[in-house]
Amino acid sequence: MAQEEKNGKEIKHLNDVTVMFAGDSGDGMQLTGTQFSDTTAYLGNDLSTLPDYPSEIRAPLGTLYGVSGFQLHFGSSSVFTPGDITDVLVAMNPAALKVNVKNLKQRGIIICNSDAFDAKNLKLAKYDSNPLEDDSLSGYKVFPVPITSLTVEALKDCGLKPKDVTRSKNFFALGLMYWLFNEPLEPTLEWVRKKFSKKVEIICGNEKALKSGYYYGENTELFASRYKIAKATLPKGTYKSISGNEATAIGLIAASKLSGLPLFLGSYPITPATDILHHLSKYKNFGVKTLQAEDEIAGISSAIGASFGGSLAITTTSGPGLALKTEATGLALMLELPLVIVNVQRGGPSTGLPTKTEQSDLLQAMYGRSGESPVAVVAATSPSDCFYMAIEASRLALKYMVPVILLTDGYIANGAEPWKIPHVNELEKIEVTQRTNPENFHPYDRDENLARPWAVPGTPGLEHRIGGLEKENITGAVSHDPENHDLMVRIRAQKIQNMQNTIPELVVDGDQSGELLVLGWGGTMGSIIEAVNDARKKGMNVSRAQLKYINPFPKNLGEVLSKFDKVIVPENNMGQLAKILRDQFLVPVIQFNKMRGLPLKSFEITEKIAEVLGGKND
Amino acid sequence: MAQEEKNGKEIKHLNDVTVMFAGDSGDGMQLTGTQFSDTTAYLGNDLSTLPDYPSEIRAPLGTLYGVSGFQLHFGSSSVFTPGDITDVLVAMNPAALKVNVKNLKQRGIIICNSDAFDAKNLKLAKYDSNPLEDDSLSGYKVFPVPITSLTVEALKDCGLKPKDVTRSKNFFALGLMYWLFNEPLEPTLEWVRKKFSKKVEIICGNEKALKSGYYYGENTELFASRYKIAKATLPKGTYKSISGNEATAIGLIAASKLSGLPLFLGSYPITPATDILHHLSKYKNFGVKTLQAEDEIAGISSAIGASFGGSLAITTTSGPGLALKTEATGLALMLELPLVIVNVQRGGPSTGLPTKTEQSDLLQAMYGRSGESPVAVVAATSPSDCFYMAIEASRLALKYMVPVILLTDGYIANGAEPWKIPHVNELEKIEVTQRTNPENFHPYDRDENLARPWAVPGTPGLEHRIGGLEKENITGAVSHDPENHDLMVRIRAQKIQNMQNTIPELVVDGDQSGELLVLGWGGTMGSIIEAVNDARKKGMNVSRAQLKYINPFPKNLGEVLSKFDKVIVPENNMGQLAKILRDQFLVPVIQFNKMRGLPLKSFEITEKIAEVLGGKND
Amino acid sequence: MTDKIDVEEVKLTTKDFQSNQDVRWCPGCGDYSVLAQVQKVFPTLGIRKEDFVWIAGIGCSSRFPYYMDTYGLHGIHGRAPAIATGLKVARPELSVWVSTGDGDLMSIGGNHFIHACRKNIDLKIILFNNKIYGLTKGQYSPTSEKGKITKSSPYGSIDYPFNPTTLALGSEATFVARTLDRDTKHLQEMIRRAAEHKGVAFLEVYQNCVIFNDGAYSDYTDKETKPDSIIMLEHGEPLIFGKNFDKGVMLNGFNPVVVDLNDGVHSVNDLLVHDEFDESPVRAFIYSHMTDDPKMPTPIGVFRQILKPTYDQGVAAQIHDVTAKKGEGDLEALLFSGNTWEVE
Amino acid sequence: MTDKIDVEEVKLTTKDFQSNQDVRWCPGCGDYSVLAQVQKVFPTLGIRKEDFVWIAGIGCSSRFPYYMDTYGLHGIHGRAPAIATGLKVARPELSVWVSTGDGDLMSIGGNHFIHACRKNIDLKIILFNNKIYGLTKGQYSPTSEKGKITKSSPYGSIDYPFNPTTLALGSEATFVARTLDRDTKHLQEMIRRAAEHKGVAFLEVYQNCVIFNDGAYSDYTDKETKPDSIIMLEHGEPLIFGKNFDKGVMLNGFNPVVVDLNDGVHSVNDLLVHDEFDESPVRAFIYSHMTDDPKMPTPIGVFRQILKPTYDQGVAAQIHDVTAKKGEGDLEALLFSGNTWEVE
Ligand SMILES: Cc1ncc(C[n+]2csc(CCOP(=O)(O)OP(=O)(O)O)c2C)c(N)n1
Ligand SMILES: Cc1ncc(C[n+]2csc(CCOP(=O)(O)OP(=O)(O)O)c2C)c(N)n1
Ligand code: SF4
Ligand code: SF4
Ligand SMILES: [Mg+2]
Ligand SMILES: [Mg+2]
Repeated sequence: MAQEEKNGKEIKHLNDVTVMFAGDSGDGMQLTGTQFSDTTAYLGNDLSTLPDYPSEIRAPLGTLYGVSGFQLHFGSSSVFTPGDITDVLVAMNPAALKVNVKNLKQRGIIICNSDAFDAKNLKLAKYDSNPLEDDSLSGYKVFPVPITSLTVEALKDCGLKPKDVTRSKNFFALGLMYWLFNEPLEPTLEWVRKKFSKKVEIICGNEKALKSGYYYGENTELFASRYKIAKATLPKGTYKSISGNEATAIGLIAASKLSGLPLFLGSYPITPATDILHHLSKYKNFGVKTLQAEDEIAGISSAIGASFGGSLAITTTSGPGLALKTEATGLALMLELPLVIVNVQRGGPSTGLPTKTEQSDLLQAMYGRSGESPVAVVAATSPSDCFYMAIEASRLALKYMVPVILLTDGYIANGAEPWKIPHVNELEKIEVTQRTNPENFHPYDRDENLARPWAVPGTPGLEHRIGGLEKENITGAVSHDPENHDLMVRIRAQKIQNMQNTIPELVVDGDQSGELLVLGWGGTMGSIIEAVNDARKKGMNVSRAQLKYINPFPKNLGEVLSKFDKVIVPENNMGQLAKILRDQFLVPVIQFNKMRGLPLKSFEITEKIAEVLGGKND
Repeated sequence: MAQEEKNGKEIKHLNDVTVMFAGDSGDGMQLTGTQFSDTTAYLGNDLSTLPDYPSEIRAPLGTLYGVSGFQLHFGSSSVFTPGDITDVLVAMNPAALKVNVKNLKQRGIIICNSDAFDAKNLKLAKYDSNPLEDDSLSGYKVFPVPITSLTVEALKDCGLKPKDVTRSKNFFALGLMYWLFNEPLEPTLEWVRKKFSKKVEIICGNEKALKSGYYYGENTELFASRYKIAKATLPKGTYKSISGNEATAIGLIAASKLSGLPLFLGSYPITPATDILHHLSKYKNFGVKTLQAEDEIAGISSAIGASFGGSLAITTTSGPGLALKTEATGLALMLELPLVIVNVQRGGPSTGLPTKTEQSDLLQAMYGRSGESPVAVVAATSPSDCFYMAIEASRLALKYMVPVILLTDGYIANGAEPWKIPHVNELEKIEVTQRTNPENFHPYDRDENLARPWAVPGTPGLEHRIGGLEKENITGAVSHDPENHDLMVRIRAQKIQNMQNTIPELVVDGDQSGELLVLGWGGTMGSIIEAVNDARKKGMNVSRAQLKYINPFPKNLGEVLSKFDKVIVPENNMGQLAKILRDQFLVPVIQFNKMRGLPLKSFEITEKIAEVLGGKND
Repeated sequence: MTDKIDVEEVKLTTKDFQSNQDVRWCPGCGDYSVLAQVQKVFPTLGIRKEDFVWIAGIGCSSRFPYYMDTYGLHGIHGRAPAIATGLKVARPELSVWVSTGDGDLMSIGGNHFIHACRKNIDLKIILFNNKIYGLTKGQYSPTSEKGKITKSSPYGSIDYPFNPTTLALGSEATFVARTLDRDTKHLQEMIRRAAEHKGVAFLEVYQNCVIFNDGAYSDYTDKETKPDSIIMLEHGEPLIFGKNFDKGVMLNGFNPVVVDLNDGVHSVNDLLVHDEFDESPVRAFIYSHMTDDPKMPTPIGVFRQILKPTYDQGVAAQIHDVTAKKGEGDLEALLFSGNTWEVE
Repeated sequence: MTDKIDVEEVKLTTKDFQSNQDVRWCPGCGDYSVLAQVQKVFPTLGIRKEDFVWIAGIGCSSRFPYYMDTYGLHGIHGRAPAIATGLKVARPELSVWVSTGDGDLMSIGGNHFIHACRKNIDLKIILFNNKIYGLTKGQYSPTSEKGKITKSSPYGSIDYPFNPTTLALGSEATFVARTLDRDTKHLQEMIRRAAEHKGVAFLEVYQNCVIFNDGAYSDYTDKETKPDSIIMLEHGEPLIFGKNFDKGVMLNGFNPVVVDLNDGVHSVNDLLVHDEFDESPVRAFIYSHMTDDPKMPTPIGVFRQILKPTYDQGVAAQIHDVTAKKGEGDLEALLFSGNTWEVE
């Protein structure tokens, strides 16, 4: 931590910082957090974010369950998680303080809106006495700021309604944070001007609030030091900040363009997947057809209809919705039609924790259908990876004429990270042939991958019938023949297995063999990388790999597993991948499981690594 | 095979025989088979049956896909399967012959209705020439009988319409079979008289047809020998022939009586589970409420409502229906309410082979839900075992306040076997306490099994709310607390695991340790017993066990597995139990899998045993 | 409802129906009013507290059971009518209520809804129609007007909306009514009427979602516009409305038309007279379509109430009859029934 | 339907629509007639063979697609309208047909049905209503009469039935018609009318299941009873029926009543005159309820046909409009849109 001076204030240089903005659901914390992230990213830091909001829309003011938070981790080297513990907590009211102080590091900074610490709010937050006045926060650096009154004072000439004035207090807090971290106001001001171009009072209010916050930091004696985080050394290129759901949506559009097929989405809203529907419905000029269906079953059924019709057909959902789609998924696999099912996992079972994350649905995706019904299962590892895996899921579905389930999760779907944007010409085309030649056409004929031909209605001479009853191989006639059924069950399984020939092998980070491999899948990648990096810093020798292809697994997985004495499998569930690994490879993997609705904490994984390595933690 | 003489005809004594009755869907083959079984059972033979009919209701006459069959295996010692290959084939038309001759043993008997072997029917059956006239059947003993004309002749005075006359030809065939196997006509005649008590012509017709068939055997020179199968040495008691679906229905009624709870069934018709609904809807005077719901989701949802209301609540279905019930099953497990889900497995995936059997849904039952959602899974091993497992499923659901999935399959559901009827006082009572004391009541309180209290609406002072959102342990308040969620996920899993304390240990038949164990589950028991018995006869040393409890497994399963060098797991699927065994015990089990929509063939399992034992087959 | 009510025992107050949970709807949400009115009416119904049950699906409105100190079950999206059906059939003596939203009941739950209506299951279904998906943060619903701009329809929705009362009538519901969250007296009256109906009672509440669809019903609730926008249905009364009670609804063939009572041509005698108990559903169907017609006022009140045996009664009666005929089921006899034989 | 039809090309015959599969319904099943009439009408519609698609659920009637030599998809139980919706929205130029049963469409598929009607998706839905579950061997269905004795209701069913046309009207279907399997000419006419309707076309076929519900419609099809039991709706014609054309249907308020044309009191001028194109759905709703009324004849024919933009057109139009305004989507531009920054 280097130091320097600016305006008489000491400037400390930090490697990385985790900030939590917290307040009532109506306090605009998500917006504040997003603005801070954007500016930070713009400055060249790497970062990772985690919005965390209640399942109520506007929970009553001041309550503990009504607290909405936005966590942000940024730094000068690669950042992989939104941070295990926070360095700086911005708390707009007592409830926000109470809920989030648990996760603040010792000697961490608390900036709070002292105006909100009145008797009523303290009671709602179940504080017996005012924490700003008793010594319960003595382990932290506390900066009480009368944010509400300062904002009211600053905005008095903007002509805003009183309600809108107090609503602007989040911008005061944001301004103060910009000052604290030495960041410019301009990107946010520009955004405000564009967004509210027709509402001068709002522009005035936001600008004044932001600047007051900034100058408050500059001018008061409260803060002895400011912080600066050097630019990260990211690869050259054009970047933007992207959330997983947005990346999925854009990835699907890209797949549509790359394959030359029109995109059809049949979906029913469900947290945390709905944003994909929102995003896709904006892109009508890409020919995207979005159908908000009456339920999940209609969502997938309509996608099956569209797939029969020759579209790149998609359905998006989350756990309980995937459960409703199981019967129709079975139909799609029997019809051997391409279909992409995006499942944004959330805390289960049942309605569970709808706004929280969990790697809840791997087993459902693998096995949750009647009969022998293998489908391809792939997973994205980070917000921007959703873009690539959406393309990849589409490619596999189209090439093998099968349903593919893409698993993301609430954390990577809502979280954001800087993304080095690829150029279209860097993306691989998706080759698709729709059959037009009537000669020798058989609906369940097989190509070298065992895929059947895709002959879409409207094509002369290829009229044929498909359906959910068992089909005779090649001809596609309804068949109850015992041997044919046995054959078809095996063909459908083999088709999925054949994908091993086109999917990439698993890449191990670190030594290619040794004592310990940490093997994760999907959205835990960030936590695992940080944990492994940390363990290495502490002198432990540990390798790492992250699975993105689960059905089938990469070809070399068995070999990789055989090269390590021990394998830890950290999962945000009870050990679903572990089950599949044991089944397929008979290896006694070591499970690490947490079901807290939150990303795994790196330090806990590091501890586990140390434990397994026999306390080699120094 | 001993011999004796009667009426100048030689009588051969056989140990066991497999007969197949086959004809058009409208030929009454199911009835004929059932009558023959009943009489055979009545004579004291052990037996096992397998109806096999097309998924069309009345497929066009004479077609290959329209053939309806009824297979019956009976003998003087224990009979466990409907027979791998048939000894006697009764074929009412060329299609029936063509479809079933494949499965007839060399030198087996064919009795066929020669009247039906006309040009039209031969063409429909895709015969180029008449098999009764060419030498294609020279490997069999063929007895062509002009059944239609003989029936018409015999019935001319009964006053039946011509259509009804020819319809009676199945009774001619039945009579002939009675003669051939030395069985009395009386039981069938009695049944006819009771069933058609008000229709004298029909009684006349059936009686004449039956007797003519019998006397035809007696009087013609066609048959040189008759057969007799000695009584089986079954345990003393009162018996009846029972199918799996009937046994399930009666078992559920028994569970209702044994627990003192009213029975509620919410169901939607689906093959091959519908008969359970049919049976239960007959027993209104047992207070059984059956709701034919609008769909499977409403079926299970209504059962959840009834369970909340204090009933023993049931839903019944088959594969695609189970798929539709997954979301609501997750709700039931989150609500921690008792619920029995009976799934009669059929050939999948999707609509698949709706009238055929398969062990298709084990993985779906285990894992087919969103989130971490363990439920209990049990399976019945034979038609009569459905009775006991229906009681057992109810007992577990009520004791642990969880959903329990009972897996049967199309084969044991439709097949029948003699059942030694238990007396009510031999059945264990099911203890149930519904909470009435308001003191210290907490909806998610835990008893020693971790079950929560069942407090039903209408009980004063216990008003409370339950729901699908995660609940705080003990209090049941909605909770998004991370640690509580982790705890609850583990509690729900532990509750299922705790059942190990009350379920029976796995019993191994044969040596308790050794080179080879054949381990099956559910409805393959009969095939496996026959296979193992056969292997032993051939000098192989092999042990055998059949799982009825799959989640959780019996406590001693791990130990049992460790006692054998090799384990063969025969399944009527791609290896679903094998997956779970490998996952839980890391043992490299040897799979034996067939997906033909039919019960496994014992001889194939025997061959597998021999192969694994290194050709010790003598 | 219990057959015998011990009136002494039932002395309940609003407080008895308030659960210990904080109510978590947005400040200003119309749901608060429904909750308050239910809590006012319930103590007066002569039903034991423990005999009330609320069943819900998923949505803001479906959180209702948590706030009522009765038995309650917060189920899964759309399935509340099916869960409630099972409970009611199993326990016909309970008073079973469903709280649901326009997404929950009209979108994913449509099938269970129409079947509950068809079967005339004695449920009280309260639809909180805010014409939007609240809990999932603002997508259009099957009751949203065509062209609605929401997060999932940024260029305007293409769907035509359902009219919930029309669908209820198409499904043969025996009680169909509509009320407004803001008209607390009327809301109370409709809750009472629903409670008292024996059979499926469908009550649509026009409910304002302040966050995602604020003002959807302001025409019907604002003092200024209300008199000309709605018409209050009163049994036996002619259909009159307007600020000065000078407009009426008359039938032209089977089409309703608005007439001016001051035009010198039309008088009160020309007007349609409301009959809640009309056996024919056509009248109610006409009212229902007035809602969709911008030229007509929107009817509020009881569209129709007819009586026919309920499904749950039917099930119980059949069990009673069969038992009377066959005698109570004897398990031992059942086990040993049919074709049995002895093995010695 | 394709925009441009090259009439030269389209010279189709019945045979062109017969697939190579044996038809596997029971001998005598009413389904045969529907198949035959469809195969007669299809060649005459001016639509290319390859542009027809049949989508079905599960049931005897749902096996229909296998027997038509067009594109076809035999889906899962109840979901045909949803599958068809996706296909039609993706490919509005196709002529998309749904064959379905009373269990498939009215029971498990109820929700998709009412939503397809509501959205006015340009599908042709042919309901084979045999008032029974055929394929699962004879359970009562949602259209079976109350008290029906079947395998799942040995003491008589307790459910009240749906009237499919009522439900369709409650869901705002734009074309609602009914016909009889046995009246082949009328059946052909109705198939043609459904084909020609732009929007959701709901055609109920009274279909006889010879095995499990034989004679369900014999009153309507037997020469003797037919004239007094049904009334053929003809646009612009008064509602007359009876063996001697001596009975008519008159409106009393909004309730239909039967009058005797020979009673000296009533004449043809008193009768309701059919108007297929009446904008108001009330008329059709009245017809629909005549079905349920034992005193009234059962209407056969087109109850209603109105035109409003279809959903699939709407989707296409919106894409067209947005594209016209914004220009065709450019992936490269999309990727690089929003707040971007450079890392050097
Ligand atoms: C199976 C399933 N699908 C989707 C959802 C997501 N979801 C929850 S509530 C809701 C709709 C809410 O709208 P509405 O029923 O109108 O209730 P409101 O919130 O407006 O009161 C949706 C789509 C879910 N919880 N479960
Ligand atoms: C999910 C699911 N549930 C149930 C079934 C069983 N099933 C098949 S067809 C059918 C009903 C058939 O009745 P209907 O739709 O009236 O057709 P019909 O056979 O009478 O023409 C049922 C319940 C199924 N195939 N799938
Ligand atoms: S989002 Fe709307 S409906 Fe939901 S609680 Fe808030 S105001 Fe009420
Ligand atoms: S069962 Fe009935 S509906 Fe089905 S094919 Fe046979 S006659 Fe037709
Ligand atoms: Mg709503
Ligand atoms: Mg039917």
